[in-house]
Amino acid sequence: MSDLEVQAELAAQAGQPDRSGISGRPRRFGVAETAAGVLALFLLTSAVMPQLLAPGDPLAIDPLSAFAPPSGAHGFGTDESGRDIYTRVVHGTQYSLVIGAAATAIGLGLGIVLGTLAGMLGRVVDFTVNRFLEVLFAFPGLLLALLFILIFGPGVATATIAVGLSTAPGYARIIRAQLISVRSAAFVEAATVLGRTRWQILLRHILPNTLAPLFVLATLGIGQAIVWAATLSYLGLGAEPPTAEWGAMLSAGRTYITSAWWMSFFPGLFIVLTAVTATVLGRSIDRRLRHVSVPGHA
Amino acid sequence: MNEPAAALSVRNLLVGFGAAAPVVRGVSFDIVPGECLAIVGESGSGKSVTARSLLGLAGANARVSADWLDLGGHSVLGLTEHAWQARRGRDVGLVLQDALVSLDPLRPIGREIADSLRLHTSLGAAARARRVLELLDAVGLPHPELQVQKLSGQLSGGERQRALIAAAIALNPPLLIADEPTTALDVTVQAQILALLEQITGGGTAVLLISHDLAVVSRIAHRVAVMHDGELVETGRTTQVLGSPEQEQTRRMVAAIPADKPRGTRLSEADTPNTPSLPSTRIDSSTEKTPDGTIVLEAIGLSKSFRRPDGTRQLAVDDVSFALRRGSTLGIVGESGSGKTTTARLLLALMAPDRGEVRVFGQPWTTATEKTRRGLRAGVGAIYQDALGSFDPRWSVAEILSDALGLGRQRRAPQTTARLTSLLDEVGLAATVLPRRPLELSGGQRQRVGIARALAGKPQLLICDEPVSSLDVTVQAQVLDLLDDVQRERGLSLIFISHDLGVVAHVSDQIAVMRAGRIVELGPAARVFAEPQHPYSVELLAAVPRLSV
Amino acid sequence: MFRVPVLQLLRRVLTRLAGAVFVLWMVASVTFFAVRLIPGDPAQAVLGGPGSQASPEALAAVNAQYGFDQPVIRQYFSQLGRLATGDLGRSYALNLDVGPLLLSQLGGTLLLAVVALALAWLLALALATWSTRSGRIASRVGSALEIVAAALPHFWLATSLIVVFSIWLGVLPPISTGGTLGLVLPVLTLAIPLAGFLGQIMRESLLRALESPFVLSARARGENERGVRWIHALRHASLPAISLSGWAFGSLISGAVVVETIFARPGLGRTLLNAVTLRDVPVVIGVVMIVAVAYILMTLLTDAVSRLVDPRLRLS
Amino acid sequence: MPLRHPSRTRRLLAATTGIVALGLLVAGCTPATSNKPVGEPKTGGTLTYASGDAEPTCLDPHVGGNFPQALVSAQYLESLVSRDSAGQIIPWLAESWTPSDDGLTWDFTLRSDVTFTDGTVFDASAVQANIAHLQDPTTLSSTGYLALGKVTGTEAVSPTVVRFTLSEPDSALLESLSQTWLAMESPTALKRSQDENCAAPVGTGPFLVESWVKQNAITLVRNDDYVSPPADADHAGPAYLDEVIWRFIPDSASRYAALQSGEVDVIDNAQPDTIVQAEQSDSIEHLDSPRPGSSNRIELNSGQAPFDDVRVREAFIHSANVDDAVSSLFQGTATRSYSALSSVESTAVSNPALFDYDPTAAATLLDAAGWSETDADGYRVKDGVRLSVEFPVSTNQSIPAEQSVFEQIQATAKETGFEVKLAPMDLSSWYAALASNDYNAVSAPYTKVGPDVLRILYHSDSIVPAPSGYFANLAQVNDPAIDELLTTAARTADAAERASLYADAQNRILEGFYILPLYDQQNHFLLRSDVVGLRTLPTVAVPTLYDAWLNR
Repeated sequence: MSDLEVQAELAAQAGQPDRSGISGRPRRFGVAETAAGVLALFLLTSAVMPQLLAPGDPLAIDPLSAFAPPSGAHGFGTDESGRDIYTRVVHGTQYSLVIGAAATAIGLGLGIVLGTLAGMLGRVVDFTVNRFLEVLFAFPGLLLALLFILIFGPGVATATIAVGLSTAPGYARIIRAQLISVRSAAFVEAATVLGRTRWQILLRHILPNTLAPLFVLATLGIGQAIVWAATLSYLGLGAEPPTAEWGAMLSAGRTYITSAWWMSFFPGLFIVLTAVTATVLGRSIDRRLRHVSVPGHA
Repeated sequence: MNEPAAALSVRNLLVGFGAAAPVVRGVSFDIVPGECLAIVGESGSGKSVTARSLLGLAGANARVSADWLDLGGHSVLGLTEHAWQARRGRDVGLVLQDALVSLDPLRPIGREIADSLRLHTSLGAAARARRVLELLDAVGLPHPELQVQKLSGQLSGGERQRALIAAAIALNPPLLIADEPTTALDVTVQAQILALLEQITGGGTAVLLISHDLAVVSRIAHRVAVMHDGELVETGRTTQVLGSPEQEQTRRMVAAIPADKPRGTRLSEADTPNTPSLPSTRIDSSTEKTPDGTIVLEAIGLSKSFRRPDGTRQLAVDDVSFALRRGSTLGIVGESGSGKTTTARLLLALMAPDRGEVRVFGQPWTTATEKTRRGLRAGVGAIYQDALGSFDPRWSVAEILSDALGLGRQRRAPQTTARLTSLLDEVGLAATVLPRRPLELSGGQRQRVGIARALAGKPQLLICDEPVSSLDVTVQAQVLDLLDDVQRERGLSLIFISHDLGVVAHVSDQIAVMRAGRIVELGPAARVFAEPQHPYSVELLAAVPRLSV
Repeated sequence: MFRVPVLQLLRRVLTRLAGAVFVLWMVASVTFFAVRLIPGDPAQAVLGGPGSQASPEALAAVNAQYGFDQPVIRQYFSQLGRLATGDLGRSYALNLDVGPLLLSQLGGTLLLAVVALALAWLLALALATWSTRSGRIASRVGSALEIVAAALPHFWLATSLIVVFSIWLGVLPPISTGGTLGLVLPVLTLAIPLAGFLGQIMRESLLRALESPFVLSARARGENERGVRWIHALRHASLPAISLSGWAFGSLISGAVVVETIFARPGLGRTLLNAVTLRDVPVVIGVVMIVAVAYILMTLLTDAVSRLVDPRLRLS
Repeated sequence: MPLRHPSRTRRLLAATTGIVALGLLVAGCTPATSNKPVGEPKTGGTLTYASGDAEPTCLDPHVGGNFPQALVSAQYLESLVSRDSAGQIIPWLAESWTPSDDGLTWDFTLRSDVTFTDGTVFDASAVQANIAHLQDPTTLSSTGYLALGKVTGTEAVSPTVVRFTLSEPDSALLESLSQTWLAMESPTALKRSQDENCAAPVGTGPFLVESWVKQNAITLVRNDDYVSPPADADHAGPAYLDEVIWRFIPDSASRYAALQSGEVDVIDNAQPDTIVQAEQSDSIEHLDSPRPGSSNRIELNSGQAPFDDVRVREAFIHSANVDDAVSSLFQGTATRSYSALSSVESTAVSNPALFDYDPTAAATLLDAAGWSETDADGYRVKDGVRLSVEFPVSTNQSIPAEQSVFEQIQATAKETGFEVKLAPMDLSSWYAALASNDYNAVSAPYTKVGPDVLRILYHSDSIVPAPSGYFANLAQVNDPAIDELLTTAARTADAAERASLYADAQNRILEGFYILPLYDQQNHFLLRSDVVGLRTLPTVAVPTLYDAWLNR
């Protein structure tokens, strides 16, 4: 199992009908979901219209007010060049979200290709792809990413691709398992009995039922991708200052950790909040997708 | 009936969860030692909640109250969890349905059985081990010394259930509560377990039997209490309740039992809310049915084997041959592992036989390519045990049915709606289910949608694999009636596969009895049911749940 | 009862072994050809990188010594041959044989990973047990803790721990140079996020087990809460977490890269990161191979533990 | 090659790619001693030193020759001569030296009472063996090899007198020999394989290498037979400390935290904010010892557009607000420099007037140079080309504060219309960018004792790349007058004349606006207050633990 598979498994469990069997009603929005929703709204606004939340220039320096602790004027304090950290964190959202989304898209895309190959094209391909995945799994995530960066050089683009690559085997395995379980589902046989062709079955039953859960998976994956990408930035292999990317801000701030904790605290906080938001929302969406409304009684 | 010696005495039991309305209301009964009382009810009637409340296991958020609740003469109302722990296993034992999950699958059964001894006695390990062997012997498990180390997964269903009973009676509790103890079992095994429970009752233990199946409990219960919607609607001696039921619910349940009812007899009452349009005039039309002798489906020497995990091959279907004539029903009956489901899949050409072939409407079927077969598929419908699983979970009823009608998934066109409504009408469903997904339907509704889907292509042949096995008995009755109706209306030929000889006998013209992949007996239903030839058929017949009144 | 015929056992062992060798071979091959794509002249890397003022003669000498002038396919096979005999080659940058170098680094990383894994298990178990028995609020709190823990980036957590425990409280050393005390913060850094993951899956499966019929049966026999948990439920709850431990180990190795660097702790992770920035190809391949071997062994181990905990696996 | 190996926290690892330095001549110095001894020195104890530099791959500084090697090897190796804090060359293993009149032979008289820690006697043949080792191509020496460029041979005149023969006069010879990269090692030990010698070089120093656990620590123990401190040492006889543990903690925050918690006693590469904190703390002392050689400065590539135009170079210099950047980022720990040379070099020429922040003047200059148009983004344009400055930044060599200085320069230069494109990159990519001439500005400080560093950095010969593609004259100064001044100075023995030649050369460099000086090469140490007597050697500014003792 990979962390993705854990996430998928947990989402699936959370999506199952209430185990107590007493209340089959899907819960209304809980505290966590509401909070996650508000945060997601904030993050999306930050990414799309950062000026709305933080009208300043994230790159504007002001050497005379460098290292200012959080205050009324600078809610999150300022950095070594007097840049406003709140402004930078808000403007940095787009980088982190784009990196997270792009990495997830790459991982998911590769995963879909590999998983579909393995799940659809018969035993030989399945065997080959499986062995290939096994090999990829022998490289723990960061190792694969480091190797990739070693070859193609550091930078935002390579870091994004590297994170995508290292998550691909996890996605591939989930997709393959999902495909195989859907392929042998009773409703697929029922479609055969109704005289549907292979292609009709593939397009109308197997693919929709395999790919729909991926939306949830992608939401969950974005959180982890952001954490990984930030780690690479932190190691100096991703985004570079003065870009307001959170990982880069955090690593820049770490230098001053003993004198200016706010420089690394707030970017880190946003990384964690984003990842948590993604997890909570992913599970919530999943639950809602499964529970269209109250299941009836037998 | 408030005898002083009652093993269990309950007055006005009320159980609720959270703030919701109580799910068990005003339940009162007593059981004396050596007596077997059965509480019978359908799913959701509150019978299991009642059973668990009697052990203090209704759950943390349960509200339990009663005028009194005496176990062995002592009140157990408001006992602390700690005090309950001392009583459970010692004063009362519990046997649950399906021992595969009711015994810890990770522990040897010997350990599970010894647990009660460990918790409530000061016996040493050796003494406990001896007692476990005695218990296994007492519940009729052969070679106890070989069995104690086995996991529940290594035992057969019957062996497991015996082990579970052994665990429950380890300390000879005066009261044994058995909650659906035979439900997942084959009929022959079911009969054995019932015999065991009867024997335990004979030994002076009070047994509270919980079941959905009147026929099952009628064999051993001295008294029956019928539960409906959280209340006991009728209580009395078994013969009396089943022989001359006074209440509506009881009557309906008794009527729904298919065994010994002639072909074509209605099992359900026509005015059930789900079947508003069923014309009752068809009840006595059975004699009009005239099979014309054309063979619509023929199995010729079918064989199919599978690889076992250890590499050897298991013959699942072994040289099976039969023929189905137009307008008739062939019932295939067998216990689990007899190969009946594999046969169904072969008949549907979902897998290819190793040897032999299936011909449909006189044309090659299993030997044809899927492409040529596809042309014939419309004539062959199928109904599955797991109706829910046979629907794409993303599709609504409207989508499922319009797809089956070959109209694609568009739902808006008026003529589509008209055809859907008439199709639903035929299976006794209202058009209100159209926008819903299968997950939102009840079990009976799902199976009706399944039948509607099978009928959509105007088939001449229906293959039904355990179509009613997971349904409550009254719902089962409705579905069986429905199948009977559509067969008549459309002149369908049916293959009806079930583990329940009673059901099969009720619906079939011909019966094939399968065992270990082979057909051991094949003949007209009436004859097989009346004078079975093969010893296995005799055994099956003997085990069929019927009302023994 | 669970005796498996010797031949069958042998067959299984051989299959696993063949699988392991295949994976290692592929890992070596992928890495070998991947590093061919690395821009730059390996001979210059040997001589100290592009900043050095290596003479053409020295470059030629190095090319001959390391075989860089051979055809790629020949280098590939000689590399495989060396790997097969356990020879991981010589580091370009460190001027050392890779095998002994990595062997000396392996212990520290393994200790870190194993202790972190054990602690993560303990934390997850404690949290799962507490939050499933102390009511609705506890369950919510437990779940929230787990989700947040799983989202914590190692580097941020490490920094925060140093600030709190070394700088503010001054109770734990911020570097890890061998003492037991120095192991505390690195282990916590690795264990907390992992405990979040393990805890989530353990809690779910614990709840599932607690609601299963066999637990009801056990309660009906008079089993107390402790017995229900320790004899029945936790064993079931630990199964998915055990099979997750193979992945967990891999993620710990990833985490070790960050943690060893921050806590100045000798180990494979720090060596790897150094080697990557120095483009020290033999060391990178060496680390990759060792991690692959460790991963395979860990997978075998988790399989074995799973079979130990779940006797059903021994039957099939 | 640049010698800076600061620990970039964010880079976490300072790479050690082959590095070089050389130097000559005498220069003035500021004293650098930790604190006044309190009471009688105590013998004993273990001192733990935490370096932010990358761990050396070889403890023998003859091999390669970079600053991390110098830091540690100064504890167990000693040179023929040293330099005092006034910049005068003083005796060490050599008691005295005499150059011939033509400057082509030098006789060094050696101490006769010194033995290496393996028992080998230190004598003329030992010196010969060391010179031969440095000049042997298979040693792969860079720094030492270049420093001995003019030495053609050695001769043992007597066991205690060794003669160096030169191809031409070398006014930097003594400064070169004072550097730790040219320290003396036991000839017996040098005969071992390079692997063995790298693991434990044998010298005459106050400590000897006991063990080296790779990626963890080097353990040094006291040399009880030690007799040869340099002339400016505080005491005679063996060192006070029993043992020194030499660790590598690349992460600056961890390093400082380790010092705060007392896990370590001394750290190097201290970051500005921690220095400020330390100065307010009673338990931690600060030791500032700028490195010799060049100052830290931005070099403007005069070899290609737009900086081939002196007006554009001058405009850039006036457009950059360096003072504010340095004061905010270094918080008073670094002093602004206006010189090509380090302030420890007495020959350094400083000219603040040339480097003031004056955007108006910069704008006028750009207009005059033809960059009069402005595009939508506010950048200057000429013939449709934007006024862009490619500025590759080595993340290994520039500490975070310095990178922030560049960012602030980027921001202020933008106001005048320069588009500064900062490109942080790892060392390999950085070298590659320089080698392929893909830069307009770069910062590449160079450590070497004495002003001869100017010849390496600004002589047109240095534009010719080495086989690896690297060249030291990154400003691509190609001025025959400067070439002439530097060549002559290198051959001039007379100190005053030499100094005046170097002053002329520096003035031409500064006035040509080839460089934008920032500050000295920062070299800050922080130590626990109970570490007494620690000082840096005034040669290459590495600490020596010989006089250090623990007041606890």
